[in-house]
Formats: sequence, C-alpha cells, structure tokens
Amino acid sequence: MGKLATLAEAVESIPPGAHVALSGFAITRCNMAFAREVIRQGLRGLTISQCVGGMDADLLVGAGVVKRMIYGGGSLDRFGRLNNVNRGIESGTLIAEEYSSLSVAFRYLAGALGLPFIPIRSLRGSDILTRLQQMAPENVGVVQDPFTGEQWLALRPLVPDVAVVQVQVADEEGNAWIYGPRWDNEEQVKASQRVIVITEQLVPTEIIRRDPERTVIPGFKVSHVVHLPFSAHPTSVYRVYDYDAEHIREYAAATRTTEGFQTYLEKYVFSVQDHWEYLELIGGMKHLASLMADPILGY
Amino acid sequence: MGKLATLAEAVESIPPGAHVALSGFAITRCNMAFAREVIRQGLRGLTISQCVGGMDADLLVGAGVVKRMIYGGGSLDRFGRLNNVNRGIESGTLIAEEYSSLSVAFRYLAGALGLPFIPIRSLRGSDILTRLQQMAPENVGVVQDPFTGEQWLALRPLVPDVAVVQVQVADEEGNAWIYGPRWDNEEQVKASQRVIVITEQLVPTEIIRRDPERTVIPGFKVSHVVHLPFSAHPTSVYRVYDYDAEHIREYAAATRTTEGFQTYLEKYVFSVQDHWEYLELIGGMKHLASLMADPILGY
Amino acid sequence: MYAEDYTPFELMAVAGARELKDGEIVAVGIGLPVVASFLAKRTHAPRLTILFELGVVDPEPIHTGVGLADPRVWYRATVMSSFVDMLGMVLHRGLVDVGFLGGLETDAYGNLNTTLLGDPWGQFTHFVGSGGANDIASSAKRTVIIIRHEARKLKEAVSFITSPGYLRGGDTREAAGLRGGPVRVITDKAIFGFDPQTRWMRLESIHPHTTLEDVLANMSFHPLVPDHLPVTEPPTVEQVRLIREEIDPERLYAG
Amino acid sequence: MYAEDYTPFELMAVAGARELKDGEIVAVGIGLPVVASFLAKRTHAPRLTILFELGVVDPEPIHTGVGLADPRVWYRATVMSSFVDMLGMVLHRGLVDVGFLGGLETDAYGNLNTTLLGDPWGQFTHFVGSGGANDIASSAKRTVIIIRHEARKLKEAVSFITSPGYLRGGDTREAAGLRGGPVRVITDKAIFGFDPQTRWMRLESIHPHTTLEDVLANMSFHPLVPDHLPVTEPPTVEQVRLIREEIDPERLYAG
Repeated sequence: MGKLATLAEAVESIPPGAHVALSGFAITRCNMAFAREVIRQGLRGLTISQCVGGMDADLLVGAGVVKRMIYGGGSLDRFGRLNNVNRGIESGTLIAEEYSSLSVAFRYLAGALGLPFIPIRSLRGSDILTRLQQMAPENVGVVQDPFTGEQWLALRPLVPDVAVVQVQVADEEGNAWIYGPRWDNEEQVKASQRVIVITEQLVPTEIIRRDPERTVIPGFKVSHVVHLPFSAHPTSVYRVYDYDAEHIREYAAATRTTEGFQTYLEKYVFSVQDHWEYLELIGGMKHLASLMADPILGY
Repeated sequence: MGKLATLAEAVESIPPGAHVALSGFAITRCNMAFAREVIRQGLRGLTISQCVGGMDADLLVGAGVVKRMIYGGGSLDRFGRLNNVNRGIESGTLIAEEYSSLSVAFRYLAGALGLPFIPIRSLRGSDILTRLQQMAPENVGVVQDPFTGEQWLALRPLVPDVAVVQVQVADEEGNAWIYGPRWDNEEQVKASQRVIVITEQLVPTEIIRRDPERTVIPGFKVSHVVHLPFSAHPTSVYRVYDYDAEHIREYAAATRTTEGFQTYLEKYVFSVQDHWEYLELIGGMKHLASLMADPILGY
Repeated sequence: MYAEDYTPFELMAVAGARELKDGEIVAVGIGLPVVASFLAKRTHAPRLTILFELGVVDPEPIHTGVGLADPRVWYRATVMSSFVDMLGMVLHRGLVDVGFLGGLETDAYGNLNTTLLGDPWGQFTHFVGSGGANDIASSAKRTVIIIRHEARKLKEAVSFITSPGYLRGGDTREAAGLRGGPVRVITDKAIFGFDPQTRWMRLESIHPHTTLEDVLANMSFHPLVPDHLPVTEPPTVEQVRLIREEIDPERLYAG
Repeated sequence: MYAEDYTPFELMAVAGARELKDGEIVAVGIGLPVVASFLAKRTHAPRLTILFELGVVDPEPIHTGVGLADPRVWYRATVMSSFVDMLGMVLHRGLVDVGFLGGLETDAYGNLNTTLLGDPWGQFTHFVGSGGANDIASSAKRTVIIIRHEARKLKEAVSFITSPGYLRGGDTREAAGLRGGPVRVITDKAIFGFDPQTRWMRLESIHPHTTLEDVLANMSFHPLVPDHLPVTEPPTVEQVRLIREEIDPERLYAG
C-alpha cells in the first residue's frame, strides 16, 4: 500500500529493457547502491540516461546491464575516465547516444513540459550531430522558426520509464528535497513516467510542509521511497558525506582492464548480499564516520 | 556604482514605452508602491505583462500609463474585477493581448531559454486564439512537429525590457529569494533584459550564501535594488504581511466608475510625495502592525 | 446516512467530490471546486493530489481564502513552485486527471466563457478572462463544469469560447488537437453528461425537490433527456458536517 | 611589478584572467579556467560572475576540488540551481560573455575535440565527450581555448569536432547558425588569435624564454605570423602570490 520499500523491491519494479534516468553527476549523488543491486538481480538490456555520465553509469555498463546510454559526456573528475563506458563504445557493445549537457537537459525539459520537440542552438556544425544523425536519426530533426523562417535543430523529448534519484531528504510519500546544485534532476524527474527516490534521511511530511519551496520531487510522481543511508558511496552527497577518494581511486585503477573490473565487481557487488554488508565490507561505521560532512562546509 | 537605489531612481531608469513585466498575481506581491511612483512620475506608453493580471496592473491602466497589456486574465479575487483594465478593453483605450496563464508563462520561458518559439497545446479551438490572430498575429504561428508531422501552435518568446519583482529577501547585488509560490516570476526574471528588485528585507550576501538553493533572482540580472518595506500594500507579501481587505474593498468600489477611480488616485497617489507619506496616510505603523503576518501561518 | 438538511451549494460540492477517484490529480480554482476536492480527500480519496495553478500542491488550509492569491489557501502545502511546474510539468505533460471549471456561460457542447459578454468585435462587457482555465480545458484528461442553473448561463451559443469543450460537437475537439474534454456539468438543479457521438449535453440526474420542467425551463438549449432519469444522490450527513465544520466554516465559498 | 619566478601554468592562468573584463559573465570548467576566473575576480574584475554548468554561481571555495562534482568548489555560492538555469537561461539565452574551453586537440580554426582520437567510424579511443563544452562553444559571445603546446594537440585536422570553432573558416560558423567563436588560444608557449577573414589561427605573442622556432616546431599546422611579434606580458608578483597562496594553495589545478 505505502511507498516505502526496500532497495531490492524498488529494483524489482524495473522490467528488463526499461529506460532508467540516473541522478548522478560524475562522482556526486550517484545511484551506487542501486547500481549494485541492479547488477546482483541480473537486470539486463537497460537504456540509461543522464546529462553527465557518472560512476553509477560506468558500473552498470561494466556489468553488462546497459544496452544504450543517452548522455552528454562524463568522467570521474580528476580520478579518471568512465573506462567501462569508453570500452563499451570503442568495442561497440554499448550503443552510446552522445550529446552535450544542455541538449540532454533540453530533451528532459521537453519531456517534462509535454512539448512535441524542443529547438536548440547547440550541436550544430559538430561531429556530435553528424554521429547522432547516423545513430539516432529518430531523435534529431529540423524545424523552421515560424517567426523568422530560420532553420533550427530540434530534439525529441526524453521520457524515461523511471527516474532513480538520490536525495538528502524525503518523506514517505516521496516528496523530496535536494541540497546543492540539482543539475538535471528536476527535469529528469518531471519527464519520467515515475520516480524511485533513494533518500539519506526520511522525515515526516510535517517537515516537508514547513519548507515547501524546497520540494523538487513531488510525491505524486513517486512509486517507491527507499530509505538507505550512504547509498551513494563512494560518491558524495552534499551536506551528508564526502566522496571516498581512496575507493574511487581503486575503482579507476581497477577499471583500466576488463579483468580488473571483474575483480572489483566480485569484491564489492557479488560478494555481499545487500547494502548493509557492503557498508561493513568497506570499513563500517568507523570508515563512514571519516566521510561525514562538516555541517558548514557541506563536505 | 552600487545597485541600491530609491524607488524614484529605479522608476527613472525606465524609459517611456518600455515593456515592464510585473510580479503580482491578483492581490499578492503586486508592485503597488512602484505603480504609484510610476504614475507620479508621469511615465507613459508602457507595455506591461504578467500571467495573471493584478491590482498593480489595474492601477497603472486606470492612470493611463499603459498602452498594451499582455496577460492571461485577472481579477482582485473575491474583491472584484480589474475594473480599469476591463474598461480600457471595452473602450478600446487599452490594447489587450489576452492569453491563458500557461501561454504567457511559456512565452516567458521561451524568452528565458533563448528559444526561437515554443509549441503549446493551449488556446487551440478557442476565441482567445481567434482574437490573438487578429490583434497580435506576429506572436502566434504554426509549426510542424518534425517527428510526427503534426501541426502545433507556436508562441513567440516574450522578452520584457525590465522585470519589476516584489520579493521578501534580497542582498545589495540583487540576489533574491521569494517565499511561497513563485507563479511566473522566475521565468519573467530570466526572460527580461534586466530586473528591478523591490525587497521587504535587505540582507548581507552572507545570508544568501547560506541557502543558495533559494536564490530565484541572480544578482547579475539586476540593475536596481530598492529596499522598501510594505511596498506591496494593500496586497499581501507571504510571510511578511497580509492583504489589507478594507483598502482593497475601497479600491474595488472606487474603480466601478472613472470618477471614483480619479478620487482614489488623487487621495492615495497624487496627494503624497512618496511611499513613506503613503504609509502614514493609510494609518501608519499602528495600521500596518495589524497586517503583519503570523510567522507560522505566513499571513 | 443521507442528510435531510443541505443547501444546493452543498449538494453540488458533494457531486463534484464524487467525480474524483482516489490517487488522481485534480487542478482546481477557488470556491466550490476547492470544497469538492477537500471533501473527496477527507472521505473516499485520501491520496488525491490537489494543484493550484500558481504553484501550490496539497495545502491544508485552516482559514478560508478569498482566492488563489490568498496565502490562507497555501497553508501547509507540500510543494510551492510555479505556473511552469503546475500547468507545464503536470498539466501540459498530461498528468492532470480532472480539472474543475466554472464560467459566465456554457453551451450544449460544454464550451465555456469567462471572458466577455456581448459582441467580441463590437460592444461587450469584459470579465475575468482565462487564467489557467483554458489550459486545463485543453490538457486535462477530463473536466467537470460547475455552473448555476440559469437560462442566461446555459446558452445556445456563448459570446466567446475561453475554454473549449467539444467545440462544434462530433470530433471537432479532437480535430483541433485537444485532449480530454468535459465529462460532467453540475448545476444547482441537475447533473449532465455528454452524448458520446454528438457531444451534445445530456441530462444524467435531477436533484431532489426539482422537476424536469424546472430544469428545462431554465436552460436556453434543449439537452438530451434519457427515458429513465434518476434523482441525484443527496449528500450524506458526514459530508455536510465536513463542509460546514471543517472545510468552509466561514461559509465563504458557499456564498 | 612583474614576477621573476613563475610556472608556465601560472602564466597561462594570468593570460586567461586578462581576457575577462569587469562585469562580464564567464562559464568555466575546473582547472586552469577556474584559477584564471578567480584571479580576475580578485584583481581587476570584482564584478565578474562565474558560472559552473551544473548550477553554481560565484562560489568562494576555501579548498581545492577534484572537479565540478566536488562540493568543495560549490562552497559559498550565491545560487545553486541547474543545467537548465545555467546552460539554458544564461548561456543559451545569450548572456555568457566568455567561455573557457580545453581539449584533446584543436585545429587552426579553433575546432575542439574532447570526444575521441582515431577514426569515429572505425578504431578509436573514447575520452570524456562534451559536457557543457559544445553548448558553450555554440552560444557564448566569445570563447578562450586553453591547451598544451604540443604537435599532437595543435593539429591540421581534429579526429572529431566536439565543440565548433570556425568550422572550415570564413563564414562557415555563422552559416551553421552559431554565435561568437574562439577569440584566443592560450598555450604554454604562445597566445594566438584568429584572422578576421579566414579565421585561421594567428600568433599574437610568444611567452618569455620561448622562441618562434620552438612555437612553430611544436604545432602540426602553420599559424599566421605577424611581422611584429610581441612577448607575452608576464604575471605580476601579486598575481603569482594570489594563485599560490589563495586560489590553488594545494597545487591541484596547477598539476
């Protein structure tokens, strides 16, 4: 009846082949616990999308979960590149629909607003567009400005089946707040058919009603609320915990080879039953305490 | 050098004939002190716009300041209609470009995003559209969806010369917060060439930096910051003061006739030098204290 | 248990509430639609989501407001956002199940006028205009019209179509590229639907203590009248109590 | 007073800072552009507005971050919003004066590649892709390219145009419907501009302790070389101090 769910239940609600929008950006607010559970459950054939690809996407791609990735470029910031994603693109095992940040954001925005298409200045003259016209011609078109007669590039709206969003604060209905910059998350959520909220903190609706200007995700879009502390580890959650630099370095090194990544997967995903075992494995409360954010700095 | 200005200085920055976007909605956060100063300075030929017309618009129209009004309908809520606006439309002295709320909001949004036009489902089949096609054909067009071939109504972006926005909190650079629903204000601000912020409270930038997720108006868009308490009276400012029901009733009654409105204008606009004299006239601190908002209720 | 003592306003509010299913999203203006929605949420539809166009979701007001612009009706909302969020990202996105609409006049196809009376190109009196009404009429999955039962309000033709119903009937609405359309018209004498083919207004029930003659005598067009014409279900005692004691204690909306 | 002791990185950061005028809006990524922007803001351009694409305006970090995703670089921002706000409502709206761009390689027309090396339709190595770079290159009023001075980075043709410069020169950029374009290329050996007609890269100054031969020997195409070739203005003592003590004390960006 209620929306509160375990991570396993939330993942079970996603059918193979679904289009899942991810809330992460490089190494912050990535859906890491979610990605690990998806891999353990053996979900396959997903389309994933996000404006800037992050560690969650790379983990999912490496594990063979992803058929198509719609994104605007991405990295692990200074820690390295998205090695699994890049390998997938180079070998042709991953269909990558590559845009720029704004063009993905505009596709979500058009989906959110119920627009039939959205005109954009970006991509023109670039090889990004040349490549899209060959790989995904159904998503790029040309439209004539009825006021000036100019030709504009038009993008098709992006409507994910489900957005999975890592937030700081949510209530049982899924009303949620995001602290810090929100990059594409609001448009993602509002474009998607439904939303899975993964929250660090669960609060009474009473708290949400005290500051409703902050509510970026409205409960009526949300099907599942998963209360799961440290669910973005090893990436950061602003005002809650910092990224785990040591772990991300280990990941970046491991993903340099397929074999290295398989060892990482075995150790951090398959060897544990669930998120709680994962947290113990990486060092438990003692280690996590060292990552907790300073309340003023937010990291 | 700085942006802090008196209301008179801010109004002086607006040339005759300019397009001014107003932040009010019916009887809340209306630019009332601004409108009174505009009238006293004798500004003429303005185009004004807002999604839902409010008391500020009605006052300006009644005083003959406005040549064209772009809006989506409006009223004084239960207190009555926009009698001056209606009289202007009926007599032909006011050019009214009348839309729906969303179509004005979409025109601002397109202006804010730098889109060449925006498709919309609203207005089709209505006489609102028939009237627009005759009165403002330059702003409505037809566009073909490049993906489905369907015909869509397209609206031209709205780019006001200046948005005048009544807010609760701003700093000296114009970074500003709006408490409560924001209706069209964010898109208005971001569509406009520049912004005049009229704020109930002036805070150090330090305060803005403590909660930057709230900043709806970024300082770089703002040319003038006017710190002017009770500047929306007799309309309400959420969390600061309630509307003045008695005064709005007097206004609604007065505006039933041109003569009645002239008496109102004389009494509340021309007989005072500035906003401070106006506040004394309506009963000074004793009266204003009775309107102050309860900190929990917000009204 | 049905109430004995209720006003026409209360009956209409209850009829409005009955149009709403649990889990739906409803876009409302102020007045009777607010009463109907809050009533539904407190009875059979606790998971109803209530939207105000200016950017307010699911408020829990404890005082009655004079309109959408009154902070009284925003109290304890779960979301405070914007037109673009409500009318764009929910309504235009296709997520609003029900929109309530009122107006100066409607015709037999449910076309609504809130703009002007008279000749749009000549002499007319201007009223409120659209606000979000045209948007709701264009994009909600279905709309419910609430209007007083008077011959000057139930018209053969309206002066101005602010919010499209079925336009000129048949498939003219779909041809214009619009979604949904009006499914119900609730007046203080009767409830109407629309014929699925012609889209002409059709009587569905008449209120207790009203006669068919009274209903027809106060309309400027002739609705379809089915052979069997039920009486509108009256409000329950609990529904009336909720309206009077909790939802509209100051009788501001009822006025 | 000019500094005696400075690194090529510091010279480049100072040259970048000099491209920014007071009151302008600059869109930056992490690394040298951040150092250049903060330096400008603390010296000649206190009213500079600095944007990060993910939704951050005018932060005042006290720790160095590993990238845009690092909350360290968001500290004390005045606005925290979104891509649509930054890249849409500021950049696409036409308000960004300067964008800083870097990349794997650029050609003589300032076309930048951050996507892949090799044959896009055959064997290639994939790197980072665009992020907001293509958007900035398309909509900023002007862009400044910062790149290491190596023959493999200053190429006759790039493998992939991620962020358009002047495309094939002349008016091909305008013909594609794009705004602005690159005005400066800053390397660790020289500063370039573009010929106003042909849009071919043109040497503007060479850095102290560098020779024209060294500059040309480490490029895969031949830039226009003016008759009079000035030496790049070195950093001041104060600029170097600000970079080392306040802006990049951990030398994370300088690396």
